[in-house]
Amino acid sequence: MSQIIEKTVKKSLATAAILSFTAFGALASELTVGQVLEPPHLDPTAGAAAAIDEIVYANIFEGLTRIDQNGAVQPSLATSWTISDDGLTYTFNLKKDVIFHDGTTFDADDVLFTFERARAEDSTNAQKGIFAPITAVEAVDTHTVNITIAQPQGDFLFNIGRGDAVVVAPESAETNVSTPVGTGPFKFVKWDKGSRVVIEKNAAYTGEAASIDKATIVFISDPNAAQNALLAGEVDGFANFPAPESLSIFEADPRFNVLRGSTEGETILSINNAKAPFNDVRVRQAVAHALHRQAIIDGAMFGNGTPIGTHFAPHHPFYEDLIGTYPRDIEKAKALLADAGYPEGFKATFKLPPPTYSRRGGQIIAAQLREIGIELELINVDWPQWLADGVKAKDYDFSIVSHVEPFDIGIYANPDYYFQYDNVVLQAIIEKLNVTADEAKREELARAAQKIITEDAVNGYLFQLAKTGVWKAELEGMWPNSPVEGNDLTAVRWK
Amino acid sequence: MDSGLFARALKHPSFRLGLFGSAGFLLLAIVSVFWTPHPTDIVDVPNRFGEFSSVNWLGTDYLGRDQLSLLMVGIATSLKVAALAVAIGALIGVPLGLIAAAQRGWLEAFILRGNDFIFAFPAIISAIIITTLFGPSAINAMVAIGIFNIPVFARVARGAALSLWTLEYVDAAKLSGLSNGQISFRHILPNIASLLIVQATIQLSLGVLAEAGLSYIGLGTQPPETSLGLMLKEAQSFFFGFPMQAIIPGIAIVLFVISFNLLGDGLRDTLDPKLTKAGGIDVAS
Amino acid sequence: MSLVEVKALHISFGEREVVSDINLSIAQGQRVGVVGESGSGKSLTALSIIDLLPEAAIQHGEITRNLPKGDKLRGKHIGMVFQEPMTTLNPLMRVGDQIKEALELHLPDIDFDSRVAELVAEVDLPPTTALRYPHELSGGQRQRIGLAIALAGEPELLIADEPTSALDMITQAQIISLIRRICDQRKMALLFISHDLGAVSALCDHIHVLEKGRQVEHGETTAVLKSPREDYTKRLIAAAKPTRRRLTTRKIGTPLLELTGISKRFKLPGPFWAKKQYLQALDDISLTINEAECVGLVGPSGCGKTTLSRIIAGLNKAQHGAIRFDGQDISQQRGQMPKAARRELSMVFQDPFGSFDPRLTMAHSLYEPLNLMPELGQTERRERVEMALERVGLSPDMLNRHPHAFSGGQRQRFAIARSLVLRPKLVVLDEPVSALDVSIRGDVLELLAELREKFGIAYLFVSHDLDVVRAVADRVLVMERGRIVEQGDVDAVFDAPQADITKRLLNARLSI
Amino acid sequence: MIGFAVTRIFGVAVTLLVAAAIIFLLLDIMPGDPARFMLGINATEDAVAALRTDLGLDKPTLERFFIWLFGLFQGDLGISFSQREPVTALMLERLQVSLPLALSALFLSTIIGLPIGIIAAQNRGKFGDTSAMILAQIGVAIPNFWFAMLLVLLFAVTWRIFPPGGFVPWGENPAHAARSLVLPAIALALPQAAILARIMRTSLVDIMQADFIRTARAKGLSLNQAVWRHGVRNALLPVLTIMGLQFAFLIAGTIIVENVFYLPGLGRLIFSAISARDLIVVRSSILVLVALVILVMFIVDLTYAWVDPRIRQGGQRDG
Repeated sequence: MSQIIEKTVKKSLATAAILSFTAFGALASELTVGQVLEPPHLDPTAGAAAAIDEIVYANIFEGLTRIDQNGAVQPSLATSWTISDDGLTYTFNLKKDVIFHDGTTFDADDVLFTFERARAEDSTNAQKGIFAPITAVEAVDTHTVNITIAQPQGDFLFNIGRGDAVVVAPESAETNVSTPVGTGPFKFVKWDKGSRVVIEKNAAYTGEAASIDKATIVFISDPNAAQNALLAGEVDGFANFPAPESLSIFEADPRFNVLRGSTEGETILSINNAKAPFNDVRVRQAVAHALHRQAIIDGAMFGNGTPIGTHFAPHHPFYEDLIGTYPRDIEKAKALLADAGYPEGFKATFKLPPPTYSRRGGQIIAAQLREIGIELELINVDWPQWLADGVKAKDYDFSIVSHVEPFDIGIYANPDYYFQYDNVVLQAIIEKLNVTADEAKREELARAAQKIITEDAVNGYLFQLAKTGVWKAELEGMWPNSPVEGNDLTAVRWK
Repeated sequence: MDSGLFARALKHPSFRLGLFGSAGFLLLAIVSVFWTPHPTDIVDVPNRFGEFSSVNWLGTDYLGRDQLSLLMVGIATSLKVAALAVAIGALIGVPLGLIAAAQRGWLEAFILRGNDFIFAFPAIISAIIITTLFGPSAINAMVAIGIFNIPVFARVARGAALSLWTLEYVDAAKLSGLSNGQISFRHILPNIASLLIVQATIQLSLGVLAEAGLSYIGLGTQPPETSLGLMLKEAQSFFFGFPMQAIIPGIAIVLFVISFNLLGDGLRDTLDPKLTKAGGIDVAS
Repeated sequence: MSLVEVKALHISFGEREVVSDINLSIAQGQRVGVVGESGSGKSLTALSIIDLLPEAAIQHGEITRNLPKGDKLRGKHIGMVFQEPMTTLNPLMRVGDQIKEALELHLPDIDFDSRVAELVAEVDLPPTTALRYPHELSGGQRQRIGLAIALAGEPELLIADEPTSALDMITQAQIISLIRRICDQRKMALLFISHDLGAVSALCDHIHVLEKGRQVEHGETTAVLKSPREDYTKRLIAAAKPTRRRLTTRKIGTPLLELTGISKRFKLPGPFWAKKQYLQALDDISLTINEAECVGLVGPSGCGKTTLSRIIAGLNKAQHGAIRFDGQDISQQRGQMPKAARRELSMVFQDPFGSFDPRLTMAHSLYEPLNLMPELGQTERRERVEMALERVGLSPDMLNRHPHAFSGGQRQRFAIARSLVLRPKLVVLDEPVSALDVSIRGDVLELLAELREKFGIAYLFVSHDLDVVRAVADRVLVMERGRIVEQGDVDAVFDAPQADITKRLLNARLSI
Repeated sequence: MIGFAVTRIFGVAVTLLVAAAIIFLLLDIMPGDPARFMLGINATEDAVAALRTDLGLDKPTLERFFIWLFGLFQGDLGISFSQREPVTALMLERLQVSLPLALSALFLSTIIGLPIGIIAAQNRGKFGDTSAMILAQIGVAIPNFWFAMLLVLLFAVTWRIFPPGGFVPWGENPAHAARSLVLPAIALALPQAAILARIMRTSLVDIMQADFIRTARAKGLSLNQAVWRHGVRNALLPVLTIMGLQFAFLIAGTIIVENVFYLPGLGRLIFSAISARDLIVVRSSILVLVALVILVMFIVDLTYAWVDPRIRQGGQRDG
């Protein structure tokens, strides 16, 4: 195995040496980035697709706050802010002399417009929940804005730093779908549908300027094509390389640099808690005992991913390590199943959305659950189908989904969510968590919530989705992690 | 097929080669239903990408499953999809062709227009439509390919039947009071059967290719089932590290298709060339 | 000195020798005929002379051509006309251009267009023909174009390989006289190949008789015809002569079949919005066939005789008119012919090879008509079939074999037997002997006459061959362009023809 | 000829109308909701409802069908659900890739396949024929995506002669655009060329037995002259029918090959639209593909009639 890789590498090295001058060097201030999915449009305030944020967030659009590499809230269009003592009113001081890419100036009116638009009855913002607590948005002067929320909220500043809350101008809001106009360090140049988006450095940017002049985001969905494009020198890197199985090749190749980081994606074996036999906690626990996380991570993701024991990102300070709760134990799992009245096991459906972690992981999990007598019928679905079956109709038994929202344990408090997990104790904890601003208190509550859902084995907790970037070795400044959906290119530069 | 044709075809070297190959693939497929060297539904991640060995003759895949066993099951799936697609095409297309030739008039015109209409929907487009409606699966790929086979068989059957309807033994049968349906069944169908068999072998090999193409773009066979096309698709991204993963199913597809093509070529060459032409046999190649 | 001299010619395909030891010579301006049945090797002999043998053929022997050296042999010195007028011309090219192509090869310095016009005129075609495509021409016209192409290089020798066999009588006669005239005018030698002794003797001074690849006999035409030495030649001559009429003792009875005002037209293809064009195949036909009567039906090709016979047999439907059979109205404007009538009426077809399903045994085919008589038991069925076989002189043990095991003559006997299984009152005979080799035609005609004598079956005998009709029919109907133009007692009509077409048909006969 | 063409055009129009109806109605029962997909897993029900109204999805099926149909006649196919842009513009953009790709593949396969078939037929049974036909046999049997991948490995990854994929619009850099299509066109064309070579050879071998070839040779033409002047044109007739059908295969092939070379073609538009349940785009794109196939068959029919006087005048082609 390693021999083959070595050979391939040697061969590629030889060609690289001959052709390197054509591949890079001359256009050092330009960058071509591969991206797996093409966004449907480019307005982050009107769609949930992560692909939109991956292009425009922090590059073209900015919000009042921004989330940095480590997931911390940083000033952005708001240079500073104060929170009233009751925790209900946020006063933001806006950055001065900022102009939108189309030349219009940025001021408090734009912030008002942005928030009113997102809160409106007919708003099509995918994260309307961010704006739901807001009761009023007022301009104090041209560069000061007050936002009032109904109850104190711990993660409000984080939330308004996300792509869904970026500031747009009334002049360009309607056309942002095709020609996004923001305040960021890059300007939109063009979008060749199906092929690529081109952005260039915004010379008028007042913050820390981008170091590359022009970036092209090329859409390559086929993992094999992605690999070829990198090897052929056609793209300079992938922030999220789609083929974990190929990473070892790129790691062995000195022309490339593999960045392994973490995302906010808790990858879980979701279980329909309201449906028999899964409404029995013993059945869910049996499932948990049957899972072999490392085999799934190795088999599906080729070792990329961190095992998790609960629905929480392991890099988060509030993370509670519960991996040991359900060690792999086939006998115990069988006993639990027998207790629950299924000594022979049962049959169930397993709906798998398109990502690799799901399709490959599904096969492995099916083999693991077969060991305790649960026969799974694998049904491959695409996302709309999954949303219709899972979220709308709750017509599924098992599924595998990576939940990429940061700090999203709150979904367990919603009995209508597709897990259909209904636990009043947890709901109370989450409610409290939502209105608590004190960090220590919040940590305590978050850890308690984690313990509850793990004890109840609501879902099978598998692993934290890794962010695996592959970049040319000459590049630096890329984000290794994805604390929010986005792909900030500001700091990327050629060495 | 009458034994005479078969015996004559056996003298054809490419037919013998094709027969040998297709019989081999068929055998592997049938055996796989009852027995494979290793089970294909286990996952043994630590043992993945195994080299050729005495335990796993063709090594193991990315989940540690035995490649030879997967190949056998894959051949069976590919063959099943292609064969059932041929069956769909033949069972609907041949009667349509026979009816068109027997009834002529508006019914024939209608069937011919219908044929042209289906031809306008390449299998991949039918597959896209069917998949969006019912989700991707080997069965839906089979139906899509089968739909495209309908006009192929209808055309061949009609073309050959038309030339037979001008023959005098058909008139004699009419004089004996046989209905058009009885004539089609007793006199026309047996006489075009060998032609249809030739067409079936050609469609079969095309079906294997079509299944591979559909599986490649995700409209065909879905894991945990496997087919030659799916194996090839899944192996693509391992190509740099483990080229054998892709080479084995690739070669299997090529040999599979060549075997059935040679079989069909040999039979066609042996058949009366005039009948062959009347059937417009190349329509589908 | 002869133009072409063939000495000890042998042609074989692999191990199989198909032409053995043929010798012939053609002198300047001489017209030589080669006669023989299918498979006698006559065409291969001709092809070897023009050097066009298939690649797989191995040729031994000597062919001396006393023709200018170095120049192109084919087209320039030897022209050739082939049998199938439907396929010998390139369907995608105007016929004038196909003539011109030959001119460009052999006479590059002349004015092609005017020469094409001259050649078209020489073969008696109107000048506009040159602009037409082959499919727009009739068989005879195409054969004339083929002749014009062969003549374009002004050859010294014309080889005509069965040029008239696929044509009707009248056209055949015209082509033969055209060839004769052109040969005379051009002082051109002719090698004429045919299975038809009549056609050969009408044209040639010298004939060679071939059988199964061997030369049986040759000599001056008149001498060979007058005093043939070999049995085979004698048989050929006998068969080519008009068949002797058999006397019948059967009384002709009351009307069995009556047709009144039968019309049928076919729609011609065309764009759907255009006015529909029709071909009137049958135009107001009325006729009667009596019990035990043999009625002949003759006419040039395309006159509608086949359509008429198929309507009578119930295979096609007429659009207008009435048919009464055995006192019953069986007009089929609505629905199928009643089964009762179908039992009384059967048909024998022209092609003995096409009239049996190659996949079924003879038994299967012979039992098939009994489908119309479901009331019969198994024994009765077998009796009927065996009796029918006996009547045509075949034995029941032949029933288990497939059609390919039998010769053309035997198959035609089977076909007749099949028509007798139902014990019909009327049998439609559609060219029952045309596809048979001349040597066995007599036997089949004899059989038909015998059956009529014994069982009083009425026949509608359709044929293009007036001599055959005269030999078997009591009464004759002459058709032209969908109408019956003349009818009456067969001798009266043929001895004193009234209609123009009857006269032309009679004149076109090529008897020896 | 004109009569022939008008009859066919009428047929084409009816076929297209039926195709439009079938495509629309079939896809209307497709499960999944574009609005829900666009808003994602955490969307609130009222946001989904608002978007549905916004997209016109709450109107009855037939009403939407007729809106779409009348739009078709005016060249206005509506606004994409997910991309919020006119569908017509979206498709025209994609056709810039798909159409040149399919056509150049058709062209390539013709200029490669036909001469090989002709030469093989002329040298029947000889070494050249046998080796050409063995190659053709393999060419027919190779899945085109697999072949495409091998091409990428050789010409893009190893030798870096052509890009491994991607596309630059024609307007920006025509040479670069053309270069991007070279490998995909070859990947599509070679298997088809193998098919064409086989058919051309069979057809010409048949035609070489025809009586009129013998007539032409008796006229004085050499075998080669007879083949080229009379044989090839006649042998092309059945090949023409196949080429028409091949276009359907090429369309199918472009959809597959677009994935290998990440080309912004119609096929990928369809897939991305399906995965967003952007039905209005899916329908229109499928209809355009079907219309292309029908159009090519129509052109083949016309060419057939142009070459063959029997059809030109008869108005009907049998079979």
